[in-house]
Order: sequence, then C-alpha cells, then structure tokens
Amino acid sequence: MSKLSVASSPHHHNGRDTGAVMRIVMLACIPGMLAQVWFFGYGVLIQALICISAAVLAEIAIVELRKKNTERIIKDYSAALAGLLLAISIPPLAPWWIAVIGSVFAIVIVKQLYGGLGYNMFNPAMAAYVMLLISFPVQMTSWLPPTTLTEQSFSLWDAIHTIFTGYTSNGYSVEQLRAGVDGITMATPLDHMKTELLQGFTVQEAITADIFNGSNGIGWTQVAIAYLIGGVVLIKAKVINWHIPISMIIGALITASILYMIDSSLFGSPWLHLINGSLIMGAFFIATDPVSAATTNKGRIIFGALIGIWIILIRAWGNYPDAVAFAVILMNMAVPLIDYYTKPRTYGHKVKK
Amino acid sequence: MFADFDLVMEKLATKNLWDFPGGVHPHGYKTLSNTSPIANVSLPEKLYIPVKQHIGVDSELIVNVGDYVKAGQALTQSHSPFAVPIHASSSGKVVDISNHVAAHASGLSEKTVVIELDGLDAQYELHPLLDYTKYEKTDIVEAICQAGISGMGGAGFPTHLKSNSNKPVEFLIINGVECEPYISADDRLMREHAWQIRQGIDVLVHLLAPKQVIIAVEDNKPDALETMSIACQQQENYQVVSIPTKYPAGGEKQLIQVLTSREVPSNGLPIDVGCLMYNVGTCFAIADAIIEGKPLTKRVVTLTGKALNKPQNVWALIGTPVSHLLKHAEYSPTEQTYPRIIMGGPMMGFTLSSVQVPVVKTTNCLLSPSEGELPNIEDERACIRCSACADACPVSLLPQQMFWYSKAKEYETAEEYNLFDCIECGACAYVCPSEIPLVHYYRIAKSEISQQKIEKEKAEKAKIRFETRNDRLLKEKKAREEKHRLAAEARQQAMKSDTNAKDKIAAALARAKAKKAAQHADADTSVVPADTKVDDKKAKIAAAIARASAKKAAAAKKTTQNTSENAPTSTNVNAETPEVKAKNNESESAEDKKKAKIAAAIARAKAKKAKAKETKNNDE
Amino acid sequence: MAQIKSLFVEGIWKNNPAIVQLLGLCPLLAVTGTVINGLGLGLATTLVLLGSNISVSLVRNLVPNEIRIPIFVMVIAAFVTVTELLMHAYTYELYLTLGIFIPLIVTNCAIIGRAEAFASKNPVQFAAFDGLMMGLGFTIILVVLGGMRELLGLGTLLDGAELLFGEGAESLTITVFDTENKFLLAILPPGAFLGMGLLIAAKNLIDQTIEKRKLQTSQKVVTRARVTGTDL
Amino acid sequence: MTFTLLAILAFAILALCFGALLGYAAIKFKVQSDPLVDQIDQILPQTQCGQCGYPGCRPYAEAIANGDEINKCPPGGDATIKELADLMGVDAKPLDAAHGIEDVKKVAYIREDECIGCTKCIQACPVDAILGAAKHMHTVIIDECTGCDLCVDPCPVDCIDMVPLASSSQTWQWNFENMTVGDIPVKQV
Repeated sequence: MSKLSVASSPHHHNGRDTGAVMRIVMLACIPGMLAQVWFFGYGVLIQALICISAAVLAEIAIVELRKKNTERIIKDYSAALAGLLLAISIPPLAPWWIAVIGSVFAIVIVKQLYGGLGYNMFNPAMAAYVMLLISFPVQMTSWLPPTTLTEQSFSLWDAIHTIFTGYTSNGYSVEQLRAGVDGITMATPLDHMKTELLQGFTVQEAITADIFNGSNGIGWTQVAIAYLIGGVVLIKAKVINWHIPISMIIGALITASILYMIDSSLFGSPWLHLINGSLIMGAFFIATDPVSAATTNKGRIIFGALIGIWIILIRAWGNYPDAVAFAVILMNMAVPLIDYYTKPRTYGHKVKK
Repeated sequence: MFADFDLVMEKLATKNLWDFPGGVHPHGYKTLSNTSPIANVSLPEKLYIPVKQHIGVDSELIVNVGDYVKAGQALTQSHSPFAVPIHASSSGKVVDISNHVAAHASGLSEKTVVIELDGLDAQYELHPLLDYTKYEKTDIVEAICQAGISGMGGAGFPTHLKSNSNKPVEFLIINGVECEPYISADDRLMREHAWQIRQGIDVLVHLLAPKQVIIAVEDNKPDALETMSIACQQQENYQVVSIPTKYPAGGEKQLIQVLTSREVPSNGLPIDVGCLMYNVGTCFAIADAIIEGKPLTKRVVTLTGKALNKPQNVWALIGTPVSHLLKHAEYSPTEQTYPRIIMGGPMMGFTLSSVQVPVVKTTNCLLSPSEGELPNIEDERACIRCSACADACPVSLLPQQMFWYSKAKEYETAEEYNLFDCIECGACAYVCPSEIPLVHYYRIAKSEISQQKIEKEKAEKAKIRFETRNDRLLKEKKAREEKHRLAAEARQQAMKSDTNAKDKIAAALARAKAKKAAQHADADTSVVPADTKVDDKKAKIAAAIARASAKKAAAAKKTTQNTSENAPTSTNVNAETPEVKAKNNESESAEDKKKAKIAAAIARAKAKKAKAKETKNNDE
Repeated sequence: MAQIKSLFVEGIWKNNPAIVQLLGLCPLLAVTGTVINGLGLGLATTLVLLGSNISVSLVRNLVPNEIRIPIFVMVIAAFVTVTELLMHAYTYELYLTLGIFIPLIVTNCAIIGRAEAFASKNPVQFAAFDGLMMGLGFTIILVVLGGMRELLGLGTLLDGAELLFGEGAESLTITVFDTENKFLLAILPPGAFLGMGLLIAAKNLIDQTIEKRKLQTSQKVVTRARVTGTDL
Repeated sequence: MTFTLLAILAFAILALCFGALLGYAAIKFKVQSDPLVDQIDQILPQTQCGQCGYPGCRPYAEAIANGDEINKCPPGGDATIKELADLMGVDAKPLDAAHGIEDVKKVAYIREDECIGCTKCIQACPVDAILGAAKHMHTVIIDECTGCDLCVDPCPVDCIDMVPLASSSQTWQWNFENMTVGDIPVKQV
C-alpha cells in the first residue's frame, strides 16, 4: 500500500536551483581572483577565506535565531557569495577585522534584518563595502601596487601575517609594502589620478606615473579583463542577462566620452575609466545581483545605464576615486520605481498611453 | 502592428515565421512512446463515464440503472447549445449512476455513469452524413454536437460552438504542435491517420470557408510533418508548416502569434483576430462523426514514463479506468518511491489521487515517471527576484510580482499585474531556481478571487434581504400598533356614543357562551378520537424536544472535560426515561399521555438546567 | 493620580515621541553623536515642551478652533527663541556645537503634536506634566542613542561634559577604550539611523514579551448579540 | 523700546494678513465628510451573525467608524480585516479569537423528518432564508443562507445542522492538504 503523491503542475524542473546559480557565479570569479593573485599577491585569497567563513557563520547564527531551516538556507550559497564579493572588493592586505566586520554587517544588517535572501533592498557586499569605506577610510584605501612595481615582495605567509598583525613576518608595515622603487607610496591608478587632479595637474600629467605604464593601469587592466571573461561565462551560462552589464558599460563609456570631449585635461578618457577600478567587475558581478537589481528587461537597461552614468559622475566630482559601490547602492534604491514603470506589455493587452 | 493576410502568407511562403516571447526547452522524451503504432487495449470490466466532460452546462441523463446500452448510444441529452452529450463507449448494462472520482486535480467526485461491459461491443445504429456537402450547415454542426465532440487539446470547449462562427475566418489553424514533453498521441495520430484528419479538416473548411488552412507541426516530428504534407498536397490552400520546437508553442494564443504575429485580445477569442484553431485529434473525431457517423467514444492516449515497462500509445475508450491502462503498459510500482501518476504532460498535467479515475475526452497522456526522472517536490526557497520566470513567460507577465502579491493575498494588486492573463503553462515554475510552485500560487489566487467575487455578490444580496426583512418587521409592528390603537379608540367611541353598548356586550357574551356549550356537547361525543390523535402527535413532539434537549446536554457535557466524571450519568438517565415513557405511551390512555407530557417537560427543564450548569462550569 | 501615572508611562515608554511616534527625527539623528549633545538638545526640547504645553493649556479655551495651529506655532516659536537666548547666554560652547538644531526645535513635530493632541484639551497641571514626561522620554532616547554612537565611534562616554556642566565637569568624561581605528559609521548620520532602528526593534521586542505574558493570564469573554429575537 | 514696538507691529500686520487668509480658506475649502459607515458596511460580509457583539453588520460598521476594533468579524476573516485596515488606515490585526474563529463556509441544513414546524428558526433567520409555515416542515434556501447559525439555537428539536458547503471541482481552491482521497494502493496493478 502506498499513497499516490499529489502536487500542482508543472511536475518538471530544469534542475538549476538557487545554490547552483550562486555556485556558478562564485566559479566565474576565479579568473579574476587568479589575476588579482598574480598581480597583487596572495592577500585576496586569505580575505576570501575570512569573508566567506565570517559571512556563513553570521548567516548560520541569524538563521538559527529566526528558527528557519538552517541547512537549506546555507546551501543556497548566497552568504558565501556575498562574502566572496566583499573579499575581492576590499584591499588585499586589509586587517582581518575589516573583513569580519564587513561580512557580518553584510549578512546581519543588510541581508537578514531586511528579511533574508530575496528581501534585501541593497546589495549586501556593496553596502558592507560602503560602510567599511566611510568608517575605516585609511585601511580601506591601502591598495597595493602591482608586485612588479614594489620594492618589497612578499610571500603567502607574509600576506597572512600582515592581515592578522598589520606587519609582514619581516616587520614591514602595509605602508612600506605600498612603496614603489623610488620609495614613494603608491596608490591605485584612479586614486593617483584623483590626487593629482586635486593638486592642479592634468590627466595627461597624472598618467605619466609608473602604475599607468603609458595609459593603462598595470595589473588593473589585466584583472578587469579576467573578470570580463568570468562575466561572459555567466552570460553564456544564462545566469545573468546581458542587459545590465552591457548597458552599464555603455552608459559609463558615453558619459566618460562626453566629459572627455568637453575637457580632456580634467576628465579621464573612456578607456581609462573602463579598465581601471572595478567597473567591469561591478558590471558583471555586482550590479547583476538578482535580489537588488531591476527585474524587467527594459528596467535592467535603465538600471545599468544609470549606474554607469553615476560611476563616471562620482569619479569626476565626488570624493571617492572608484564609485561602483555608491552607484550600485544609489540605483538599488530606485529599483522598485524602475520596475513599476517598466512593466512589459502583457500578451493581448494594448499599450497603455 | 497587425499583420494582414498577405503579409502572413508571404511569411509563410518564406518559412520565416514569427516568435513568441519567453518559452523553455525541456527535454522531449517523445521517443519513449512514439516508436510503436497505436495499440488497441482489451475491454475493461467496467467503464466510468463522467456526465460532464466539457466546459459549459450540464445535460440530462436519459438512461437509468439497469438499462442496456450499446456502443455509441447517447447517455445524456440537452437542449442547451452549451452542452454536448456523452456516449456509451461499449455495450453493456448501466449498473450504477453515482459519484465517482473525477479526472480533475482536486480528486473530487462527480456524477458518473458506470457501465458493466458484456464484451460484445455491440454497436448502436450509425447516422453518417457521408456526402456532407449536400446537407445544410446547421445539420453538420448539429451532427458534430451530437457526436459529443469537445476540444481534445486540453480545454474541452464544445467544438460545435466554435464551428458555428458568423465572423469571417481568415486562418483555420490545425494544431499538431504537441509541445509538452513526453506526449506523442497527436504525433502518432498524424502519422497513422493523416488522411482521416484531412477529411476532418475538409468538413471544417466546408463549414467555415477560411481563406487559408495552416497545419502547424513542431519540427521535432518529421514523420508527422511528412505524412500530413502528403495528405494535404492536393488541396491548394492547405499548408503544412513546421514550427520551431519550444514550449509552449502549442498554446492556442502562442501558436497564433507564431503563425500570424496577431495577438488575441485579453478576454477575447481567436476569431476576433480572424483565426480559429482545432486540435488534430478533434479533426479526426469530426471525420469519424460525419463520415462514419461514430460519436466520440475513444481517443489516443499516450502511456509513458519510465515506470511503465511498455510505454506506448493506445486507443482508449472514454471511461476506461486508469488502472486498466497502467496494467496494459505494465506499470512497475518498484520504479517509484513516491508513486506519481500524471494525467496530461509534465508541464500542465495534474497528478491523480486515485487510479480509478477514468479516461475522459481531454485525456491525452498518462505519465508515470520513475524515481529521479522528474524532480521530486521540494520545499520552496525564498524568491531571489532573478526574474528567470519573467524571461520564460510566454505572455510577458511578471511572475515574480504576481507571486509576491498572490502569496501576500493582495489580490487586487495581483490582478493589476494581469494575473488572469496567465495561461498556467508552467514555464515560470520550470525555470525557478528557488523551486517555487508559482502556478500553484496563481491558481489559488485566481480561485480565491472568483470566490471573493461570488461572496461579494452574496453579501450584497444578504444585506438587501436583511434590510427588507427589518423594514417588513417594522411595518408589521407599526400596523399592529395602529390596529390596536384604532380598536381601542373604536371601543372608547362606542362606549361613549352608544348607550346600549353594555347590553350589546352582554348579549354578545351570552351568544358566545351558548355556542361554546353547544360545541362542548358535540365534542363529548364525536371529537374524542381526533383529540387523542392530536395528543398523540403532541406527545411525539414533546418526546422529540426532550430528545433534542438531552442531546444538547450530552453534547455540552462532551466539551466539558473537568466535570465529565460525575455529571453525565445522572442527566443521561433523566433524559432517556421520558423518551422511553413517551414511546410506551403511544398505546396507552390519554391520561398517561398527559403524564408523559409533564415528564417530558420536566426532563426538558432538567436538561436545560444541566446544560446551563455545564456551560457555567465550562466558563470557570 | 491615575492620570499622572498614565502620563508618565505614555511619555517615557508607550507613546515615546522618539521611538514610537517617530517625531523630531531630524535633530534626533543629527545631534546624537555624543551623550552631551543629546542631553543638551533633549533638555532644550523639554524646556520648550513644558513651556508650550503650559501656555497652550492656559489659552485653550480662548483660542478659536480654526486658528489654533498658528497660535500654537507662535507660542512654540517664542519659547524656542527664549531657549536659544538662554543657551547662548549660559552654555555658549554647546550652543555652538548644536548650531542650527536649536532654532530647529520649533519644527519638532513632537512639540506641536503634544500641543494639539493633549495640551489643547486638558487642564494646565496635566498638560505641564505631559510636556515634562514627553520631553523626558525624548531626552532619554537622545542620551541612549548618543551613548551608543559615542561609545562605538569614539570609545568614550560623556565626552565634552564641560560644554553643558561648566569647567569642572571635564573629569566626568569616561574613556571606555582607546583606538586609533575609529568606527566612523557610528558617528556619521547613517549610524544614527541604524542605531535608531535597533532601539525601536529592542522596544518592540520588550513589548511583545510583555504582551505574551499578559495574554497567558487574561482571557476575554464576549457575549454574542442576537440580531433577531425568537419572540417576535 | 523701538525693538519691542517693531516686534508688536510686525506680529500685528502678520496676524491681520494670515487671519484674512485663514478665514478665506475656512470657508472656501470646507468639505463634507464622506459616509464612512457605508464604506465599512460594504466590506463586512453581511452574514448578520452578531458574533462581533453588535446586532448586525451595519451596527458593527457604525461602531468601527466610531473607533471600535476591526478584528471582530469571524465570518469575514483575515481578508475582511485587511480591507478594513486599508480603509481605516490602521494596521491589520489577527482575528480576535474571543469572537470566534474563521471557519469554512457553512450553510444551515434542516433534517426535515425531525422538524416539527415550530417556525422558531424562521423568526431567527436574519435574511429570510428559511421557508415554511407553522406545523409544516421547513427548509433552507441554500443560496440565500449566510451561514450565521442563528437558527441553530432556537430550534427546540435540534434538527438544524451547519454543514460545510460541498466543494465541487469548480469551486475547489487547490488545497491539496485537505484532499478527500489520496490513500490509494497503486501496487494492485
């Protein structure tokens, strides 16, 4: 004797669940992370480890408090992904507590306090990044120059040592590690440009610095391309739609071109904006976060394009050199509005005037 | 943008068709069942023929239990144009007309005629309209109706209603798409009976005079495409079109969009855009009905799924229980941990709760997947708003929003998102990474909304009735008071004005007294038996009341838990005695009856008191 | 007495202007960077509330209903100006720190809200007490929020006590921990929002627990009305 | 002194201007309050059952308009509470269990062979849904019955039952949990 089980149709499923989607995104991050390791040292791997464990532990704690099915929620891999995205956004040698505070903030405040996966209004990784950036500006801007340009080279063990104690095993501080062959502390290309511009130099003068190596940022360009590869994989795997990344990049390029045409000595070229900073990474991995992005195709294009525009505007006139996180969070707030006004026309309905 | 006839013809000629948005590409699994010819099944012992198998109104039964019926004999009739009759699928005796589990997702019972077959399969007389072009069109439509044909693609809309259109038909579309995975019934039918399908189309062409006939077949059925092309090659305005395989291309609205780019307006019908669509199975049945005179008593059913050892297509009599077909296809229960039988395809079919469910006119498939073949039902996760569902939706809805509002029971907003345009194809739930049964939520929301509408109407009616009643009671009360006032006034008036009033009253009293005395005298002699009769009835009523009170007391006691130990016995005894007494008294004298009445009254009172006590205890 | 008690509970807890009515959020979020700032503004607001409630209650029978709002606003504006002058005179440093938020008390909805909802309908002694309690409730939240933010952001408590209490009060400042990595978020306005949200959540949690306990003890009994009689 | 005078003058002039403005606005923008009670009455299910403690739906609607709780209507259930909450601009609350619980829709059914024809239920029915005459058996017009169960108590012989409305495949609400069938052996085949 057995019961016939009953259920509502459809009885078929394509077999790709939330966990699978999140895992694919995490795998697609690998090329970019490898590039980061190659150019900037092992820091990002350790950060990833810290962030993912902190995020998952925070998620477990909160889910247990909320008396939900912990195992099933952890297996959707969303906490791990949020941790990973935060890890690749923060400076590789940022102290461990930065990573932990960021991850816990992302999961507890930004995600779970809003109701958990699917209910959060903001992208958890980016909200946490912004929180860290405004709370701990010093640590959060201590980016390393590419290893090819630095005086000191450091090993995996040095990276671990620095993250947990603030100094390498030989006693060098992060500040010293950041020094170039000429002994001057180096910053990211965008950072460097911002500083130079504020001091009255032109863009052309600013990009003569070593890190630009002509007109590209060393390391940064390659990392951006590596993330681009991961992003293309995501589109091919139909995990994300092309609308957001493409419209975001085009939006940024157009805005940058207009500014560049107006005054090429004050505003960087579109190419410079494209391959420096986290524009590419943000376009494919951050802005496409399904929960906090627009959901209609038209809406996605508007959402992406506006993020692109915001990025360039903030880079041009704002206080922060890289603006992806701010732009994404700003547009996250506009998502309900965008979705409401971009409802597609349903079959059999006339276009509303 | 409305593609006119010429543009559509141009596109058809270049084989460059339109597309519909969304859609999914599930694996077909068609080869499981479409490799062998349609087989015949042995006669089952009994047929269960549901009285209503179509959308529309009920019809009347014209057979009774015990009647002998022959194959093809009508079991119901109706004068309503929205009803189609049902027929006995084989010969035998009607053994029962009662509720039997129906071919519906709810597993509820519906009125069903049960026929015990005699195995002779004796045929009822046939009335073919062989040379149908010589008949009036209304006669042909009537014949289609009397053959009991309703849409065999799934919805079950009476075919004769569609065929009776007054509006001009530009495209007659024959739907051989069969886009759901697993199902191959139409595929086999087209391969084996293309000629008869064409004959059915010819009948429809004669009725509707369309400008163009399009026979649409998905490109994953090359054999069917070929046989249909051969069958239709003589006819100039028939065109067999191969359309790309995509689910749900076989949906009526989607197919019209693919072939003509026209959209059926919301709340409209295909005829509003000059199209009419028939399933190939329906065409086959029409040919059967007109040329051979046979009513719809059998259909092709795909038996498939890896839990069946011999998946195949069969000719199944309408009314055959599913268990009989499963036996034929050698169902092996060991293949399933959670047994599942799906009637219809995996995307839109429904699970059966009983294998006694009969095959009906819309049953195109019985699917019994083995363990792991189709995913098991899992708990849903939170919606991550990935909008994969919106990308898959063939009618450009926003399933994630509709889900949100349906789940929150904000039905008005859900309706704003065009909930009722959902065709329930299941593409959204198929792709949902959170495994949310989206369509299930829409169905609940839809049924709740229609229920709420009915209730609103009912509430309005109840309000009017309540107010009318209150008005009436008020009016009656006023009238009564008015009458009393008038009577009192009149009395006073009479007292004052008429000096003889007192005499008159005295006289009236005397008259009344005399009358009463006379009556009493009569009663003494003749009315006695009547009186006892009345008493008898009264006693019965009293007994009934006592019974009821006792019951109430008992019920009250049941709910009381803390006092259940001491109280019940005494009241029960008290309550039962008068009942016994009342029964005995029926044969005894009138005096005893009086006693019984008193006893009953006492019992009643006691029971009431007991009840009051109980409830009081309850409160404490 | 019962009313006094209920006014106390309403002002401090049940109907707290800051975390229940969510009034006066602008100064609440802007000045609660430290305990002292919060306390200063809280006291100023309490003063205004007290004064305006008393005045409104006194004139409540003289004011026609249609023009009550302009009158109330004028009363409040007068008291705010007085307070501003007072602070200017005695706590100049604090006056400078709080800046625009002192004149902005005039737009604090809590004040006109109390004038409209309570003072204009009740005798003067109750109105005065209500103003005091509401002001106290507001001040408590300002101080608690200021404490949370100051502790997280600077690692101290009562920093700058001298601004409010005069020179001798410098020693009141408690340094809980010392860090070079200040948690700037706590001191910045977003931190105020987060802290506020957490405070409201905490209050709701406590209320729910109390509610649950109450439910277990009391059970309501309702008698059903009969729409129709059987003895018509 | 001039400062004080100036202040008084400024206030006086402002008072004059704004007084005029206020007076104009008070006359010009006066609105008649809309009949809230009717709107509330529209939402209530009109069962007239009295479970809310008021004799009928309209009195309860009036009570709500005057500030009574909105969660006292068991026949309406959560849906009604939600609608009322939207209308009144207050938070929806769960149904007050003291007034009863939301149940499936029921209708009264008179066991006709037990009915003694006392007409008590007819008098109790608020919507005249019971048909019958004295000493003749009564019957319920199912379509008119609101399921208020006011007729159950008055019946002296207890022959009225409240039976759940039979669900048909048309009115089925897709609740697989309460399926009537389901435990069917399949290994028989």
